[in-house]
Amino acid sequence: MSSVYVSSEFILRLPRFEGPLDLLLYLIEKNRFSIEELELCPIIDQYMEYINAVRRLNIELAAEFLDMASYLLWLKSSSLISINSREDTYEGINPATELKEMLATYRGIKMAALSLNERLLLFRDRFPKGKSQVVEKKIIKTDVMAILKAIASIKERTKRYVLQVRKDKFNVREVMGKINSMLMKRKKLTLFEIAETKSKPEIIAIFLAALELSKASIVRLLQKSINGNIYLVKRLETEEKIQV
Amino acid sequence: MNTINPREIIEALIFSSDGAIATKEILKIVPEISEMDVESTVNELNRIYDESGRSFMITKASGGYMFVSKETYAPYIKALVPPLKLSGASLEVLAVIAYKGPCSKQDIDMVRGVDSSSSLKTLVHHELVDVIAGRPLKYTTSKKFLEVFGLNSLSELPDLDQFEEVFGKA
Amino acid sequence: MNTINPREIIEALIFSSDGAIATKEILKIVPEISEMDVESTVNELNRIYDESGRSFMITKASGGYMFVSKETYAPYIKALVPPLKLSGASLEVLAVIAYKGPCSKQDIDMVRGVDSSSSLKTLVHHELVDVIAGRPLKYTTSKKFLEVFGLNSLSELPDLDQFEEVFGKA
Repeated sequence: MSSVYVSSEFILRLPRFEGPLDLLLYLIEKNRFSIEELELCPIIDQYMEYINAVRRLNIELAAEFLDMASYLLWLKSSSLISINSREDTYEGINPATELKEMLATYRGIKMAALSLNERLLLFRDRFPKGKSQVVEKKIIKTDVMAILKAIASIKERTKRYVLQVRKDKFNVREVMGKINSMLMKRKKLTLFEIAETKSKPEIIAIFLAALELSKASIVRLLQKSINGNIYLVKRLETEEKIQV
Repeated sequence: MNTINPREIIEALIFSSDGAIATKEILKIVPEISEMDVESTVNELNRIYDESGRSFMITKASGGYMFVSKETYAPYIKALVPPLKLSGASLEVLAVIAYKGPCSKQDIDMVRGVDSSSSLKTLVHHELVDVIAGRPLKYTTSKKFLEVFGLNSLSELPDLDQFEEVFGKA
Repeated sequence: MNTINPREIIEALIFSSDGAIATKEILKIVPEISEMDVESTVNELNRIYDESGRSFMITKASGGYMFVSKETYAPYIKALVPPLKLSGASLEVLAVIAYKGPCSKQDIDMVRGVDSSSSLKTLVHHELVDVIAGRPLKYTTSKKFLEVFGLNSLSELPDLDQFEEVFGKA
């Protein structure tokens, strides 16, 4: 049994092979060889015949089958050389050792897969009880601390001051004081320069403070165009008045 | 048990169906019986369960039949379902909505620096967050949120300045 | 039925659990009984079901118990619930994961000598396999895997060596 004729009909009657290892195992067992005899020509030749026949039939073949084919060809040529020269290639290491190990492992897995399939299978022999009662999960009661910790974790991650302090922080009197101390250093400020957070409540507080300061004749409010910056300009003659 | 009784086939079908099984679904699989038969079979099964003291029964629900456990056992079954603990991400989204809300998903994502889609869905599903219609949708904390967090109103949330004392960098 | 029997509480718990309920979960809710009691109670319940000709029974799986239909009724239920059919390739991938897992796709491909993408996808879709986040992703069998194959734990699977011995000398 040095070779078998592989006809199209034969191919179609063959079991579907999961991969090149599967096909090799099939050929080894069909020829009543053992994995140890992998290098024997009948196995390699039959593998090639199979591949060629499948390709002639234009059946799609995974690339792994072709990779294995070239490996087997190399194996065949190197074992022929080693037989002829009576010398083991690679200093005594059998080049097929790795493949033999892979075949042995694969055979174990293939048998394990078959034995899994033989077990009583749910959704085949038995069916589980369907889902009928939907018990809505209740949410664990918690407290504000959980919210605060969540904010801390956002800050920790984003390294930003993520949530602005709340509106009541902006006291118009305090903002007036702040503007005043800024005007000690500079004569002219825009409203926006004063704002630290640029939040709406702060802008409103600054605007109100500016109006108050203007009313008290401490600053003059100037705007060059309708949508332009609003400037606060210190009135020099009233400087002492504020400091009191 | 050698012969297969239509009664037990019906039982098996109700048993393995996800949710209620419609009568016509049963009739399709067991064509030799009538609609009336299904109803009387279910009654018969329920009588068998009652007599042998079973903890479950078949009930008619939304045009079909389904198994439910008897009410007596509800407290035990409820103990089986672990209460839901809000995830860190969900708590973060809640925190943002509580302090900044009503706000859009984009606002929330911006503050958190990550996408909040799935947390938002969870929170809406559990009714901790209400959705305000519009473009874009806006989110606000719900009454249930107050209950879960033991608050009377949002104004009871601590001022974030105070909170700096506890969590700010030393 | 005025008094509540632990036997029926156990029945109700197994009945309303989605998938197998772990024995220790039962013991948490019914603390007055022992693990041995749970087993004998389940046997007793199964005897009651048998005697009254019920179409279902309780089976051991995944370190606990679950209700399943009896095999006789499978042909009828199949008309209702899509049966699970695993291809040879999917079974092989499952075997690799069960015996060698947690393992990466590359590990699986290596053992099988061929790409396993589509089988892996099927298995994840059927929830027979869980994905462990990381680089590379790793795969491990799920609780549902144990339920489907009627195993309490992976250690109940036969040794791989056993297959080598039986089939190695073909």
